[in-house]
Amino acid sequence: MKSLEISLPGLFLKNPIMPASGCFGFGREYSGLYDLNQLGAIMIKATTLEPRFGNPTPRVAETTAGMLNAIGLQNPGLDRVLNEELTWLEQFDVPIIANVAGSLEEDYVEVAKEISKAKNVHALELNISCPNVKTGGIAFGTIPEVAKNLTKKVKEVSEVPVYVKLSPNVTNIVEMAKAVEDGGADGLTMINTLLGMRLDLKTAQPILANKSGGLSGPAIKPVAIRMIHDVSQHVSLPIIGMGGVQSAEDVMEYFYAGASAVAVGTANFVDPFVCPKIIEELPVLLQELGFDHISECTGRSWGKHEKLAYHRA
Amino acid sequence: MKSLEISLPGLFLKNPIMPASGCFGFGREYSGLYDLNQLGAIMIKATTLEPRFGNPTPRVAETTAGMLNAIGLQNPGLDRVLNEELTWLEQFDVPIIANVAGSLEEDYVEVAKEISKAKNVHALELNISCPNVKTGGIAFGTIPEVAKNLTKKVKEVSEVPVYVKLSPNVTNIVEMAKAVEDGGADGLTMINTLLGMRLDLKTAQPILANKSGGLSGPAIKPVAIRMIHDVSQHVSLPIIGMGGVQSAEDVMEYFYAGASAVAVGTANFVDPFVCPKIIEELPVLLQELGFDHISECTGRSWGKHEKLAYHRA
Amino acid sequence: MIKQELCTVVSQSQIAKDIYELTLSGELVREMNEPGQFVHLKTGGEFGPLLRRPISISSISKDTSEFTMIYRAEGKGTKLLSESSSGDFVDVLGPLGNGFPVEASEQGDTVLLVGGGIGVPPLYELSKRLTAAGFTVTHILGFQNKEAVFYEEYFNSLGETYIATADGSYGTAGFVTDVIANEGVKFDILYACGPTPMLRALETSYGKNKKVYLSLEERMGCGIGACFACVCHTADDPTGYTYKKVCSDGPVFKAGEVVL
Amino acid sequence: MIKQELCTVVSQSQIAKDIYELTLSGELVREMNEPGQFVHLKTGGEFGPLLRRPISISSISKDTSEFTMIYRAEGKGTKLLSESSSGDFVDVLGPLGNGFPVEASEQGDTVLLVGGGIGVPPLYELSKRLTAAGFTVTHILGFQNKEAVFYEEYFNSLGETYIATADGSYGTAGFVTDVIANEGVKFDILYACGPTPMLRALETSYGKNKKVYLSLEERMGCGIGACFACVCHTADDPTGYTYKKVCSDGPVFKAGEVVL
Ligand SMILES: Cc1cc2nc3c(=O)[nH]c(=O)nc-3n(C[C@H](O)[C@H](O)[C@H](O)COP(=O)(O)OP(=O)(O)OC[C@H]3O[C@@H](n4cnc5c(N)ncnc54)[C@H](O)[C@@H]3O)c2cc1C
Ligand SMILES: Cc1cc2nc3c(=O)[nH]c(=O)nc-3n(C[C@H](O)[C@H](O)[C@H](O)COP(=O)(O)OP(=O)(O)OC[C@H]3O[C@@H](n4cnc5c(N)ncnc54)[C@H](O)[C@@H]3O)c2cc1C
Ligand SMILES: Cc1cc2nc3c(=O)[nH]c(=O)nc-3n(C[C@H](O)[C@H](O)[C@H](O)COP(=O)(O)O)c2cc1C
Ligand SMILES: Cc1cc2nc3c(=O)[nH]c(=O)nc-3n(C[C@H](O)[C@H](O)[C@H](O)COP(=O)(O)O)c2cc1C
Ligand code: FES
Ligand code: FES
Repeated sequence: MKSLEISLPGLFLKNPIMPASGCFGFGREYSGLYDLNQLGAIMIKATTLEPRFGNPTPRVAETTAGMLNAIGLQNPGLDRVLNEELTWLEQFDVPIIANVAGSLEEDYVEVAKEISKAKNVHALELNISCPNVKTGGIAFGTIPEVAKNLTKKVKEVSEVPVYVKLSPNVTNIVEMAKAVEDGGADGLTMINTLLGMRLDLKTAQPILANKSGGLSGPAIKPVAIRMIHDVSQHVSLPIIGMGGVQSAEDVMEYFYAGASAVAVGTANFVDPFVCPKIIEELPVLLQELGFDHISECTGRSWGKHEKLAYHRA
Repeated sequence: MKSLEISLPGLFLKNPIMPASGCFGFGREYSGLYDLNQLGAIMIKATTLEPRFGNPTPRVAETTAGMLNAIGLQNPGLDRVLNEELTWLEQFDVPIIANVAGSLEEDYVEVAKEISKAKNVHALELNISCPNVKTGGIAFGTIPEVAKNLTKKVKEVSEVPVYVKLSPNVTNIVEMAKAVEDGGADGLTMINTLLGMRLDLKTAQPILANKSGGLSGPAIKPVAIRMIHDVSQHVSLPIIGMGGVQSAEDVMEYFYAGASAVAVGTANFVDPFVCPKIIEELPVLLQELGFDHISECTGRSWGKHEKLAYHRA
Repeated sequence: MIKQELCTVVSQSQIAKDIYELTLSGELVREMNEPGQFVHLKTGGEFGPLLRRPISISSISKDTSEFTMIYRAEGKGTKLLSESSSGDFVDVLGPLGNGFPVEASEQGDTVLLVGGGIGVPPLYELSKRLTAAGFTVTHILGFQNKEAVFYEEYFNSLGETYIATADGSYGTAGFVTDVIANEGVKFDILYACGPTPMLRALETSYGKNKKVYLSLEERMGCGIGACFACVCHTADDPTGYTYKKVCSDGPVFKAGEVVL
Repeated sequence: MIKQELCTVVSQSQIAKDIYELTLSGELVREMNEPGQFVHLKTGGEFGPLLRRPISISSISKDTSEFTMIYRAEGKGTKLLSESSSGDFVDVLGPLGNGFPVEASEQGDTVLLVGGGIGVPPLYELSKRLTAAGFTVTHILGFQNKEAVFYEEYFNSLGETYIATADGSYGTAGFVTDVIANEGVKFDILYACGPTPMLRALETSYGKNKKVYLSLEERMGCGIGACFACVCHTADDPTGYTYKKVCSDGPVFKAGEVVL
C-alpha cells in the first residue's frame, strides 16, 4: 500500500498505524492473533532501568466511553526488555519505538542510551507524562524547562531519533511542545492520558487502588485533536497522534489535525484485531475521500496541504 | 425531602440539584415542561455587561459521550437580564445563582455589583473559565494570581456570596482553588468544559465555526471527579460539582468526591426532564445506600464522614 | 405543547438510497398542528449517541395518532434509528418550532413549494393542507441523483411536480432554481426547505417581490430554545446582537427576517 | 487458540435473582478444552460499554458447538447482555486463560469443589468432567440468600451438594468454610472459585496439606495478557516484582503460587 507509506525521523513506516505504548505489551500476546508484520510500528510498554511491579490492583476502571488505568509502569526492566523482549521482536520486520520512563533524569538517560542501541529500536518515545507514578514523572511532563533539559540529556546519548510524549494535563501544551523542540526532540507523540477518577457507588471509595488513573479511549479524542491541531501549527516536529482511535475515520481526523502517524491504545482491548482492521480500511477510505496519499491529509484542518518531508539528516 | 436539604453560603437548597449555567437559558423554556419550583437552584446563563451575540454557528458538535460547544457567552446583557429575566424568575421560589462573565476586570466587577442586588440572586458564580471567548477569559482562569485578584475585586462589591467556577484546563487545579480561596471566594463550582475539537471527515475542517469548543457530558466526568476529590481536600470551601451528571448515581459520586451540591448541564439536552427525575430518585438511592442525609456523603471517598457546616456568617 | 414520549414504531422502510420513512404513533401527535415543525429524537437508547437528532415531521395523521418522518441515514444516530422496526420504541421530544404558515396563502394565490434533498419531507404535509384548502400547488424537488429521489408520486398526486437532479440522472439537470427559470413557473407565494445555498438563492431572486417562507437548518443542542446553539442574526441587525433561534423561533422564517 | 467471533444466542433465561444463564453457539467452542477458562464479552455492540466483560464458561457442548455461561446482571454491561435473546449475536473473545487441572486429581482422590456466588458456574463443567472420569465429587456452594441460589439440582445430580447462605435463608447459615468444618467434609483435592476472602480462607486452612486450586477474579483490560491490569504477586516474592497475570497465567492457580 504505497498510499500509506510514511517516513518520519528514524522510521520508515509501511503504514502509519501502530499500537500505543502500554496497550500491546511487547507484542507477544497479539502475535498469537495476527501477523505483527502488518503493523506500521510497535510502541512497546514503558521500560525503566529496574524492573517494576507497578501499582496494586484494581488497576483499571471503566468510565463512559473511556477507561482509567493505573498500571504504574510495570515492566521487567531494561535488561530483560533488551535481552528477552526486543530480541524476540527481531523476528518481525517492524520498527520498534521504545517507550522510556523513569523517576530520575539519570534513569531516563541510562535507559535511553542502552535501549537505543537495540537493532530493531528505530526511535525512542520519551514518556514524560505518565500520570501513575508518584515521583519524578509529573515535573518532567508539566514544567517546560525540566522537559527541555531532559530531552537534551536523552538526545545526547540516544542513537536513534527521540520522540517526546506529551501530557494533556497542562495549561499550555504548545509551550511544552516548544520546550521539547528546543531541547532537540525529533518528534512528538501525544496525548498521554488525562488524569481521572471513579468512585464506587457502594463503598464510596475510588475503584482504582491507586485512587486516580489515566483516562483513555474515545472520551478523550476531542481533547487530543484540539491539542494536536494547536501544537502542529507551532512546532515543526512530526506528531504521532493518539487518544481514542478506533477506526479509519478517527485516523483521518488525527491526520487532518496535524498528525503524521497514529497510535491505537485502548481500542486493542475492545477489539484485539483493531490495528489490522484499520490498516485494511484506511486505503479504501483515503480513496473515497479523494486522496492519493495519506501524507496529503496531515494538517489539512489548518491549511497545511502540501506533502511534508521531515527527514532532517 | 428533608434528607436532601443543603445549606451553603447564601443558599438554602431544598435539594442539591440545579441546572448548570448555559444549559438552561434563564429557565423560560424548561418552565413550559415542568414546575421549576422543584429545583434546588438555577444557575442562569452567563451575563456580561453588554449584550453579546456570541460565536458564529455551528456552535455545537457531538463527540463520543460528549459534546463540544462554542456558544461564546451569548446573552442579552446585564440590563435585560436584570429587568426581564430575573424579574420573570421571581415567580419561582428558587434561589438563582448568577453566572458572571466578562473580558475585563471592570466588566466582571460591574456585572457582579449590579446583579448581586437582584432580589432572587442568592449567589454569584464567577465564570473565569469559559474556553470560548478570545480575550480575558483565559488568564483569569489559568493564572492563580490573576484569579485571586479578580475574586477579591468581585467580593468587594458583591452583596451575595461568590462562588468561583474553575477551569479544568490547568496543570494544577488545587493551586487555582487555593488562590481563589485566598481571594475570598465563598465556594467553588467545578468543572467548566475541557477544551476540545472535532474535524469533519469530508471537509477536514473543524465542525465548530469557532474551531475549538468546550467538551461537556459523560466523557468528562472522571476528570471532574478527580479534580473535586483533590481540591476538596485542600480548600475548605464548599464545592458545587458538575460534568456529565445524568443520574442519581452520578450525583452520589460527586458527593463522595467532595461536592456539596451538583449541577446538571448537557444532560438537559438529552432528557429535558433529567433534573426533576434525579430529584425524585435521589432520596430513594440515599436510603438504599444507608444514608439519612445527603450531606453525609460529601467527601466520603477521602474520609470526611462528619456533617459539614459551611455557613461562615 | 412540547411533550417527551416513548413513541412506538408503526413502520419503517427504505424508500430511496439511504433514505428511510419512519412512522411512529404516540399521544404527542395531538400536539402537532402545523406543517413544518420538527421532533428531536434520541436514537439508540442509553448507549446511543449523546445528542438528539432534529427531524421534520413529514405527515401527520391525527385519527391514528401517527406521524411520519423521512430521513437520510448517514451518521451514527440516523443509522441506528434506521435499525429500529415495528414495535420498537423511539424517544421523541416534540413537536418543536414554528412551521409553515398555511394562512399566509390567500385566496387566488398560486403556491410554489421548493424542496432540496432531506428538505423535501416537511413540504408533504404542507402540500396536503394547502391542496385541501383549495390552493393550486406546484412542487419543485431537487435531489443529488436518481437514486436519491423519493415521494415523487405522492407530490404528483397533489399537484404539478418537477424533479431536478444535480447530476442530471433524472428530471431536469441542475438546481431547483434552474427549473423555476426554465419552466417559467409562476407563483405568488413560495415555501421552501433545503440546503442554505438553495434558500439563499431563492431569497435573493424572490424575497423582495413575493411572499417567501424558508425553513432553516442548524446544528442543535436542546432543540427548545435554551442553549443558544442554533441562533442566527436578524436581517435588520446583521452584525449586532439581536438574534433568532432556529429551533424555537423557526425553523420557518419569512424571507428577509434573518440572515441566511 | 484464542478466537474472536460473533456467536449466536441459542437461549437466555433468568435462573435466580439477577442471575442469567446464556448459551451461545460458535466455532470457538472447538478451542474450549479445559473447565475453568473464561471468555471476554463485548456487551451491547458499538454503543455499549467500552470494555469487555470476563465471564467463566460453565459448560461446553462440543457436539453442538455450544457453551453456557451463568452471570449476575448487575452493572451496565451485564444488564445489557441480559437483554439479548435467541438469534442475537454476542462478540466473544476466547477461550482465555488456564482452567482447573482435572489431571491433578489422581486415582482414589476424593474431590471437593467449593464455589461462592458467581464463582459457582465454572465448577459445573469441572464437576461433569471429574465425575465422568470416575471421581467422587462433593460440592459446597455458597450464596447470599435463598433467591440467589442456582444450579443446585444440576450439582446434586453429579454428587453430594451442600448449600450455604450468608443470611441463613436456605441450607446452612454461614460460609462455605463453616460447612466443611461442621459437616466434617473429607477430601484430597480442592478446587474453588469465588470471592477472594473465601479463597484466602480455604488457602489458609488447606493450602499446605491438600492439593488446592483456586480461580481468581480481577478487573481486566485486555483479557489476554498484554495490559498488565490483572497482575498479582507471586507467593515466593510477595513484595518484589515477579508477578502472574490472572487473565493469561490464571485465572486458576495452585494454592501457594500467588498472593491472594
Ligand atoms: C429543523 C431540522 C429539521 C430537519 N429535518 C430533517 C429531515 O426531515 N430529514 C433528514 O434526513 N434530516 C433532517 N434534518 C437534518 C438532520 O437533523 C441531520 O441529518 C441529523 O441530525 C444527522 O444525524 P446523524 O446521526 O446522521 O449524523 P452525525 O454526524 O452522527 O451527527 C452528529 C451531530 O451533528 C448533528 N448534525 C449533523 N448534520 C446535521 C444537519 N444537517 N443539521 C442539523 N444537525 C446536524 C446531529 O444532530 C448530531 O448532533 C433536519 C435538521 C433540522 C435542524
Ligand atoms: C476470570 C473471571 C471470570 C468471571 N466469571 C464470571 C461468571 O462466570 N459469572 C459472573 O457473573 N461474573 C463473572 N466474573 C465477574 C464479572 O466479570 C463481572 O461481574 C462483570 O465484569 C461486571 O460487569 P458489569 O457490566 O455488571 O459491571 P460494571 O460495574 O458496569 O463494570 C464496570 C467494569 O468493571 C469490571 N468489573 C466490575 N466488577 C468486576 C468483577 N467482579 N470482576 C472483574 N471485573 C469487574 C467490568 O468488567 C467492567 O470493566 C468473572 C470475572 C473474572 C475476572
Ligand atoms: C492500560 C494502559 C497502559 C498504558 N501504559 C503506558 C505506558 O506504559 N507508557 C506510555 O507512554 N503510555 C501508556 N499508556 C497511554 C497510551 O499509550 C495512550 O497514550 C493513551 O492510552 C491514549 O490512547 P488511547 O485512547 O488509544 O488508549 C497506557 C494506556 C493504557 C490504557
Ligand atoms: C451549551 C453550553 C453552554 C454553556 N454555557 C456556559 C456559560 O454560559 N457559563 C458557564 O459558566 N458555563 C457554561 N457551560 C458549562 C456548563 O455550565 C458546565 O460547567 C459543563 O457543561 C459541564 O457540565 P455538563 O457535563 O453536565 O454539561 C456551558 C455548557 C454547555 C454545554
Ligand atoms: S438548539 Fe438550543 S437554542 Fe436552539
Ligand atoms: S487483563 Fe490485560 S494483562 Fe490481564
